[in-house]
Amino acid sequence: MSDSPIAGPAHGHGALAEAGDPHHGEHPSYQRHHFETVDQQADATNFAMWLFLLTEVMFFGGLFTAYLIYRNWYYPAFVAASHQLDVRWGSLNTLVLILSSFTMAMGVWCSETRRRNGLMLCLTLTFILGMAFLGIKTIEYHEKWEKHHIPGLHYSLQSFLDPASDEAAAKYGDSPLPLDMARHTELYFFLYFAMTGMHALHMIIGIAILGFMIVRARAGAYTNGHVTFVENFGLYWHFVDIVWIYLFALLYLISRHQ
Amino acid sequence: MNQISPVLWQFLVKWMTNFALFPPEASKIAPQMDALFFFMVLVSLIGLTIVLLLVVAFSILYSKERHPQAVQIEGSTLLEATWTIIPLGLFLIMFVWGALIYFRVYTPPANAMNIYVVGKQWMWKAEHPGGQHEINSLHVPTGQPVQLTLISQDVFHSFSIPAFRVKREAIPGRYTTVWFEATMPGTYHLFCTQYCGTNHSQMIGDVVVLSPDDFKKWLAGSTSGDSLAQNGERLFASLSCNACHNIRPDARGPSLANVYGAKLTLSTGQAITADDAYLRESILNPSQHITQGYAPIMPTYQGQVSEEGVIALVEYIKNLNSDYRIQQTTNTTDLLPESEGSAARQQLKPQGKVNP
Amino acid sequence: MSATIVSLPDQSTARIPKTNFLTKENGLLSWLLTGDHKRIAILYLISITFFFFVGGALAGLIRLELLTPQSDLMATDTYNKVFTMHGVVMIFLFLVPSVPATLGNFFIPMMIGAKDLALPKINLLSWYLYVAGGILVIYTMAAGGVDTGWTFTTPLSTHYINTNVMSTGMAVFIAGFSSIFTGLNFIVTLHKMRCPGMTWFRLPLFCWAHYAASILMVLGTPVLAIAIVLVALERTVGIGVFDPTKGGDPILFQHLFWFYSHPAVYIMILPGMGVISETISTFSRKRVFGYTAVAFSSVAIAVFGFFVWAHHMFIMGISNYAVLVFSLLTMLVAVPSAIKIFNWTFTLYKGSITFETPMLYSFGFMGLFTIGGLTGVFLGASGTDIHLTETYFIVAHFHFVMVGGMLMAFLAGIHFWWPKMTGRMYPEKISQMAAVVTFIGFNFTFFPQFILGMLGMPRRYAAYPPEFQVLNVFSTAGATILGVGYLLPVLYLTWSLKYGEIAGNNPWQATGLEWQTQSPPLTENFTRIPIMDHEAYDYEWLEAQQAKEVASVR
Amino acid sequence: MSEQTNHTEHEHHVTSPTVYIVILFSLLVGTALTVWASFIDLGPWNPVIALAIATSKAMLVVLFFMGVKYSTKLTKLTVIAGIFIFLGLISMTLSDYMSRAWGRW
Repeated sequence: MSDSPIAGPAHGHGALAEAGDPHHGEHPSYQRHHFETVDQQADATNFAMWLFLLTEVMFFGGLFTAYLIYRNWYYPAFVAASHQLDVRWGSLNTLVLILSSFTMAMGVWCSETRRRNGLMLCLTLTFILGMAFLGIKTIEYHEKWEKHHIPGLHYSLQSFLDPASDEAAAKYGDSPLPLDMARHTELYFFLYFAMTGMHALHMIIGIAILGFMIVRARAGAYTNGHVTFVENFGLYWHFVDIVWIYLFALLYLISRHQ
Repeated sequence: MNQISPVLWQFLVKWMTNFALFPPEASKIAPQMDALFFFMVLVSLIGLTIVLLLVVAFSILYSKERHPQAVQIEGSTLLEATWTIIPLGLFLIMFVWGALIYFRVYTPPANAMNIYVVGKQWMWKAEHPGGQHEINSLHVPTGQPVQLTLISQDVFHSFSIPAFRVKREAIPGRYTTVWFEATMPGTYHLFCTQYCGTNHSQMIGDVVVLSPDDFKKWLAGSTSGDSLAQNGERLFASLSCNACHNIRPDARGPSLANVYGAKLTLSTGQAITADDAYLRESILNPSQHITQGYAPIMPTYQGQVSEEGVIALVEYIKNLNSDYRIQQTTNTTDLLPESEGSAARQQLKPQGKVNP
Repeated sequence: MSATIVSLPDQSTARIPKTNFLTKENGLLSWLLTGDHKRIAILYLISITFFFFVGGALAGLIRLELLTPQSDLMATDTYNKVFTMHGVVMIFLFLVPSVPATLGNFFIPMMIGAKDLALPKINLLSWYLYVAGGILVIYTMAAGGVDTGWTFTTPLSTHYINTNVMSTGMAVFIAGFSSIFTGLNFIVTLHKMRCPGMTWFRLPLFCWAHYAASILMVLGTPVLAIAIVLVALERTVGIGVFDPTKGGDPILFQHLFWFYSHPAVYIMILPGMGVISETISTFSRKRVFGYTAVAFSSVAIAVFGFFVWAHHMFIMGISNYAVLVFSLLTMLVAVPSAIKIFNWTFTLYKGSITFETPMLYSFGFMGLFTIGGLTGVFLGASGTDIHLTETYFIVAHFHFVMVGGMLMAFLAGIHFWWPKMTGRMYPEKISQMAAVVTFIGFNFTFFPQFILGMLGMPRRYAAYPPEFQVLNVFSTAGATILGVGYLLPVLYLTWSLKYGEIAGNNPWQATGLEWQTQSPPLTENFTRIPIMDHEAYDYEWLEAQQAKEVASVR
Repeated sequence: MSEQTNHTEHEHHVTSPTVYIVILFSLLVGTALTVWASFIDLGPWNPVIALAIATSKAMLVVLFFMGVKYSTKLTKLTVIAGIFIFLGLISMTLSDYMSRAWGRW
């Protein structure tokens, strides 16, 4: 029974691999069997990573829609609640994350130009900056914990009903909010914890993968021409940085003027 | 088939007697919506028959026996254009016609009689301005536009009267309205059509349409004490709203006489009309609805007054056409305990008249 | 009915080819850790059939309960749990993955001349996520079910239900990712893995339909994921994003939920349309009429499909002007479906039509999907939607589109590609009878529900007023016929695995690349990567090909 | 800088570190700018400026750090499609919330 492959009049142009010989020499070891060329594999995985980032954009999109609507509905509550956040920590965190984006980009460059030590340095720097970011986040979360600003766990409105008693609010000279508006600060803090929590979760996943990459990089994995893993992780890391850029602008910087 | 089994016979009789294709047209909007519905059925039938005729005809004409060698045809942009433009045209006609009916149903006329409906897990409570309270039933007169202001106390419910072709979701936290004008006296189904938990299918009732004078007899027969507005007045006093909203020159709150329907400018400079929703919101979330020139000192009453209480207060404020009533209640209920307050009020009732 | 285009090799000498993807490696691990898209498709086929019959049994319970006006077969909250699980199982575990994960996984790489999907490991992960979601749903049913309805309407699902909403939410969350990874795989494969000569307009319409459905999967599903995460957070931490007493807005959940759930219905129907393009073309021996129009209408449905979601919320108190916008866009999204139906109809013109089972199912699809689509316009026009929404009219509408459209297309596809997948032919006569039984049973079941809907019978009612009983009895009677219609294929298809005739490479003499190789195919699909030098559905090329083959044999 | 990048990488653009440093610097300036801008009372313009600066920073990261500027047309199209649908979600949802007050209900 002839399994008749469609033999065009003359088959084979350029890199068409001879049939039935899986281990033809010129294919590098990391090329998967179902790809014709390494380029095709690199393009495909890069494109797949971008599509995955689109799902992340839509995932955070739902949160941003909710934030946008409630900020318009309860603007005074959002202003008062955002004064509870410390702009200094926020700006420092943005600085840390932009630096980590830079070191990650340099890491990708080192991997492309086959610099093993450079790659090791950049990945470790990114790892440290990522941990620094999470450290600052825990400090901020801890401060919310002390002030009972964790939504749902006996959330206290005290610092909004009577701002004088709260030094963060007093600094901005906030006028006391009536009860019904002060209630909605709990909504702000829920959105704050939901968005920064989801972002922190993505950071933790990123840092875990970074650790794995550092181990593999020490064994010289990404400096032999196969850079797709580092590149794709770089895309993911830069995406997480972009989410933070918007979070910082939307959550921390609502009308900081007196 | 000389003997049909009784079960089948009873089934056929039931089927023959109350066979109906669509509910009775018992409201003014019903025939208009049915007209659009049957236009759509007609268009769909035509479209379906065209497709079926073509498929059957081609299947017969070009079956393999009759037409063994297929003729390859690329396509024709003319045909593509026709079956893009024609469906689009028909659908746009349906869109415009549907939107007209939609706006007609959800924009209540000014002269409508307002009935408040509160949806609660698994019952409907209707409250007539005259104070009549109904559970799972609604009595309405014919020939008079009736506006329903719906709200839910817990989850989404949906107030649906198929005979009137009218349906509106009762949402917790916000008034939604719908209006109709009943035309045919009779008793019709009332359903809750948004899934609301265990007894969703028990949350049904009857809408009883009466002729105008029967309706008056029913109103008179079933009054249960105070009208909604009087209830509201009592609440207005007991919650000491009149401590700020009174006619004294140094009143801390704006006077509420004739406020319903008036154009207000808020402290944020925003201009709004004071409608039912605004009155409710300013009772529950006052700090966002402070009228210009007044301090934001009004406390929220969220949790202190039930939905029915808010409805009574809103009804009271809507009927407040002079400050006379507030002035009367101001000096009677400030300090007096509840019991004496009502005694004093009895004495006041004959002179002052709060129109139901 | 006698003429047929089936051409099988001489049964006395024909054998299933020795090496194929089924026999290449055996043992449980070779199946559970496979990267081969064909094996993953078979795994999906088995698990999807299982969940189809779980959902079908629940549907049977619902129809039995509705035989009588009172709720007497089961208590009302049990009925609520049954229809909720019917919704969740059927939508998330059957309709969304069925054609893409089985037929799409199996045939897209073969149709574009590739050895496998771009990301085989992600494909296997997608199946494991599907099974994890399925197990969680089974756990939910065992642990007492959930009675929020498949729409998780807040504040009901967040504050007024104490059945296991969390485990159902997690199940849907995980099954959502399975759908995302399938969609992601298809988009990357269709862009990057086409064989030389396979331009976009030489792709079979099956691939176009899956490309459009994949865009919806990738971009729509995450919004459902975040909506469910917010519901879960609100149930655990009790925070008021959707809770009106705390200042939240339950309508925001509706927006986020329906932003996914409307594109989801296009995710379900588009792959089915892809199957129909293939079957109608093969069994009328003709290129699909207006190929580019059908291809672009798939993409148009995908793009417009994103901006119509609020037509599920017309009576929920969204603003009247938003209703205008969404109603207009709903009318626009209905037009591409009309274009497709007319193009399929005119594909039959001057064809050479035969009526094997896939063609019967395709005719069933065209009839029922036309009715389903048109009744969708009834609901898109905001005026009539006031009366018809949340009644049995809606139930009839989406069953006509999903069961009449999608399921018919799935069965058409299963019968059409069964010879290629298993190397065996299904029994023709009994399957034609099953198709007719399904069509009759379907109409008997769901047509009365249109009338019930117009009469105003609400959805999800365990007990209903007595005057609706007659139509409900018809509907239940139809449901039994439908049940039989769906059981038959399982029986004779399993029977055919052992006793079916040997199908050979191209039993239908179809033009797709998947029909030019052996069946069941090799693990790497082709001995040599094909070169596409002809248009899609090019029957002249096929005849030339066959003539050359005959010449070479002699 | 190894010259002999084999033929599979020639068309793959390698962004030079100087570009990265310039982008890093402009991002830091952007951050400083947006923090400073938030301390000035610009009334309704505050959120607009904050979002404008954030978007420009995000554009820099996407174009240079993520290399979309040098990548294939397909990647550019994907990014635009994602943003289009994301903005579609936001604008259509807001179209409902914004226009609720127009009609009576």
